[in-house]
Amino acid sequence: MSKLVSLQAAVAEHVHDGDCVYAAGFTHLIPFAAGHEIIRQGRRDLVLARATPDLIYDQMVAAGCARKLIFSYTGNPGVGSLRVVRQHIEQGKLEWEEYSHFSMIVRLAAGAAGLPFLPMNPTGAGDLERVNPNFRRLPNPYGDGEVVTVPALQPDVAIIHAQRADAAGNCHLWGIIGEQKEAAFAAHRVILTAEEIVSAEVIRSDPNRTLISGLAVTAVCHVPYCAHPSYTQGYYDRDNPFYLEWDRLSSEADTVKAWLDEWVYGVPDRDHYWQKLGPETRARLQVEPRWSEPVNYGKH
Amino acid sequence: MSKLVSLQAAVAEHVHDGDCVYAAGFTHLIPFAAGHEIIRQGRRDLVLARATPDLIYDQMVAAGCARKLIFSYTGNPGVGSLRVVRQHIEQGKLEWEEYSHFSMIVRLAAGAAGLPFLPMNPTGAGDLERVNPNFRRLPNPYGDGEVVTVPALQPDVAIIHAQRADAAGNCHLWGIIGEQKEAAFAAHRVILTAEEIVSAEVIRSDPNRTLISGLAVTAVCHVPYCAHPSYTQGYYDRDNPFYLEWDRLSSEADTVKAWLDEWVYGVPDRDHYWQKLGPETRARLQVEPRWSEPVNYGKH
Amino acid sequence: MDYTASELMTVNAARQLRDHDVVFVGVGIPNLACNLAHRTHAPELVMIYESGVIGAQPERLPLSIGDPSLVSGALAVCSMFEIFAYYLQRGYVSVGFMGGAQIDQFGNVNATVIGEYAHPKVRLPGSGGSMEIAAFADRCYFITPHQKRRFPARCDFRTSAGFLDGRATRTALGMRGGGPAAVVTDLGLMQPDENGELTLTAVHPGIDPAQAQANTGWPLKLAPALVTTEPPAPSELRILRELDPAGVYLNNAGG
Amino acid sequence: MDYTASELMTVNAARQLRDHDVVFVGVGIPNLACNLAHRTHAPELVMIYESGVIGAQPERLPLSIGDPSLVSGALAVCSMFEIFAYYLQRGYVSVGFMGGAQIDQFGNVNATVIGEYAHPKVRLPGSGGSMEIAAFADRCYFITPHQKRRFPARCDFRTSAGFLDGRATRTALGMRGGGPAAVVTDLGLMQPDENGELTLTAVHPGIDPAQAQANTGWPLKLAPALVTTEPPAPSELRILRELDPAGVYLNNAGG
Repeated sequence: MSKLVSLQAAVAEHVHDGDCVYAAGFTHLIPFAAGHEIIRQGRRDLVLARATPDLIYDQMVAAGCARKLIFSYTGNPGVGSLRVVRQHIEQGKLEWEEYSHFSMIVRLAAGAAGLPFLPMNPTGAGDLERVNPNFRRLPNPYGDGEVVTVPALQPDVAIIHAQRADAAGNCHLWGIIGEQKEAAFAAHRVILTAEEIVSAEVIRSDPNRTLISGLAVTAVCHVPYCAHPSYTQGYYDRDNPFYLEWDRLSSEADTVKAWLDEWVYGVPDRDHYWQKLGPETRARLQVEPRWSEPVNYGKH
Repeated sequence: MSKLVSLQAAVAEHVHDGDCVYAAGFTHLIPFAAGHEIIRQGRRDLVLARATPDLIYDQMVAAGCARKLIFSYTGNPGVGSLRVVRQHIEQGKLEWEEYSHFSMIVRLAAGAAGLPFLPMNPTGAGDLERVNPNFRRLPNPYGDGEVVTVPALQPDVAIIHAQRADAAGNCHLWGIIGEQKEAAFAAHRVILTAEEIVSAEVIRSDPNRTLISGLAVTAVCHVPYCAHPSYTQGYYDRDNPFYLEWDRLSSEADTVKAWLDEWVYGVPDRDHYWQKLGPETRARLQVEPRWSEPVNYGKH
Repeated sequence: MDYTASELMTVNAARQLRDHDVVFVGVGIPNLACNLAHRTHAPELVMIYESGVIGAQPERLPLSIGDPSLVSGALAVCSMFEIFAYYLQRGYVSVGFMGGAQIDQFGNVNATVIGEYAHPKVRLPGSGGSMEIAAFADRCYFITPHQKRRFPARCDFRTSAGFLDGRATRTALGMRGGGPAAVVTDLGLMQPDENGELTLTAVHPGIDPAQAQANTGWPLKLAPALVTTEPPAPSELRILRELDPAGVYLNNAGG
Repeated sequence: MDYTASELMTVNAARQLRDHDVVFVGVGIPNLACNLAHRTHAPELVMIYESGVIGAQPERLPLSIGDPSLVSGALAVCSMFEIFAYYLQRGYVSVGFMGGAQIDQFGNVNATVIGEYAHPKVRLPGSGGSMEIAAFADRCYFITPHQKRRFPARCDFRTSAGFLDGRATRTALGMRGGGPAAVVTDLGLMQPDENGELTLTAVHPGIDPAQAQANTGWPLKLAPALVTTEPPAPSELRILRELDPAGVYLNNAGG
């Protein structure tokens, strides 16, 4: 059954004011195009959850989409701080709820498994447990000691970008797979964007490569270059100069506004954004192919 | 660092009398060759853990290797009952500890994660909880209801068969992946057998395909056809006639003994076993190739 | 057109399935029933297996739920942990097919032991996936010949939960699954009433309800609106026999 | 041969690593230190990343721990859940490199806030992986310039555990990891004494211990056997500059 729709339609139907949104991807496959579409459609009061808010949430916070942030590391990867998020928190303009990477992802794993919570071993660092009441303790029923628990996180909507998917949402996703699977199964609705829409036969040629099956996917959108300025393994590289440029321009509210006006509000969709980047940038981000050795499934 | 040794040497060094052994694989990739080597080396008092004991544990129980069985489904897949195991239990000659598939695998997942236990949602079927004290209950710290817990299972040694691995134990394993990853990370020692030993470059061409990295592997053994009479996806088919034959011959102790004498004690290793099967059986188990579509990792 | 008891049960099981159902399927009769439904009224039906296979397209009749023919050409293969945690427990499975030696008055199943657990008269294979399937799938079905020994008033051992001691006792535990939906036998259909008790709701053509009552271990109630099932259509039988040309599953007593 | 403060720290950090160490490595200086050790005395050293990459062989200098060059040619890539649960928490990680704005007398780290948590003067990035790395890795190392503001007697916020209020207080909690092993600065090395307190155990050539004491926020004890480190060898510097020819990390103050 085809779930193919435009990204505009998917965001309009499945992302609502006040929703908890999880735009997945650790550095890799960050669905910037979806973040920009949410900004263009003027969503408000969102609870933005991501282990690493990255530039995508810095931009959504700057555009006024967010009421609250749930995170475990709010930095500009390899560059420094996320200035907009940091400033909004320091000025008391943004609620936040904070975890370590592990406890953040364990919340998604609990949500994906349909469990109320999952345990972790104690770390001895008491301060985060002290300031976040979602951390609890349970005794080990089988011996000494305790475990630390965190509650399931089941976002209203997860947004996942993949290299290739069929129209039903069965997707092949490779390279850094971060927390995508846990986010997709934890969420109530899943918007899947893909660099390529392929026939089911391509997916069926390698079923072990399917990270998320269509059973967990609500809408499928064909969005080439969705992840820029982050990257898609094998398709295009990370635009590191932009991460550095954002560090500069995000220090002033008016330069941020000017950037949003030009690159988000000023373009209708990702195709126009990609064209607007210009031939030099597009050429700079190209990567030479490096193919995997195929495997034999056999005609059993 | 190469961990390549013969299967004889790996069993001699890493499988000891009284050990808890987990020979992994749900129907697929069952390491029969390792089970037969353990029989030949005369191990005793083993605690044999497997979700589905299958013929491999029926044979090891018949050979007197086992003190206890930990399982969740003791049947001959697609055929019927496991006669030897069933008889030993009915006659009080074998201890057993019983789970459902899910609770059995959750025990491994807890062991793999280094946790004392993991929770599941209650199923309402109280009798297994009643007869197995390893099932416990914990309150949900975040709301109503309880969870059912099982303790971590960390076998002394796990035995995993894969299609291909490098000499350090980084392995590509595809088709039904059952509980292999959880068993490998849960166990204190891991014996990895493989149909093919390949260069690290083959593994590095597709790092997302690596189910278990060499960090978790103790010994690597090159054992083609290790899984017969079960199968290796893409390499050879399941020998279903043998599963039916075992159902017949396992009804009598002396036919079982005769089979062990001829096919286990009577052969020095898997190569001789495979040759002994004869050209017709070997031809019957061949499969035509069906290759996966490669993926592009890019020269980033 | 003549048909075997297995064919009769398989056709009636297939008719229980709905389009877009996600079925946690075993081999044999349930597998044939799913494939029949898929080729007739449920083209969007999805078959998943406890072995971790999703969307299988086997080129031959699979002989076990771990058959390699289920993997080649499937949409996805995941670990057993994921199939049970992320699909079944999470709530993506609409239908489960249950086996078991005993099914009682409230649809509870025994697949573990006949006799005392610690000293079993007969040691059965055990739960496998059934304990969680019975708890977490939206609807559960049983396909089994109608024999008194298979339908005791109460199971020796409860391997998986039906309605326990009555629908209210299951509801009180709050499992996400809806419990037993129907038992398909060679005599007819048993379905739970408002109290969760299995009652006879349909008989197959030419079957006397008394025959079903005589072969059930509890006083089997007849549903007020007891119906007679449609006989298997030639088209249904033709597809079934294409699926199992050797009659591996269709030419025996089934179950 | 001249060298920068970053080169001096990187060389001394590399010397802390042992062959066969499995290192949970960040980008920048720690990544360079690992690669230097790998090319000199630790050929079997394995680098893993919180992004889930194991055994990376990057063809360029990675700019983040999620850099695609870490993936192409790696031995394995797994999910973040697996890298933290099956590798770190399970106990496969021997070495972790820690960052952080503040490191206190007992090696506790603050990477969260300066000032009050609810109303921070400075909001820092937060834990990331460090809370669990500090708890579960066998040994932890820090590389940071020796400045008083970075070494307070007590952190404003304990993002990750060193020896807490003394070695006994960490031991009592029974975490599997051994805690801080050394802090490598541009002046020398600080290592925990039997009580878990960071003391000066080595100075770099030409450094007066008093200079380290003056730049530390607690009364810094000098180890009885205070040594002077070997200056970076030309071979070490040559390899380092091959790894970072543009001096992205080596030509600044580091940390």
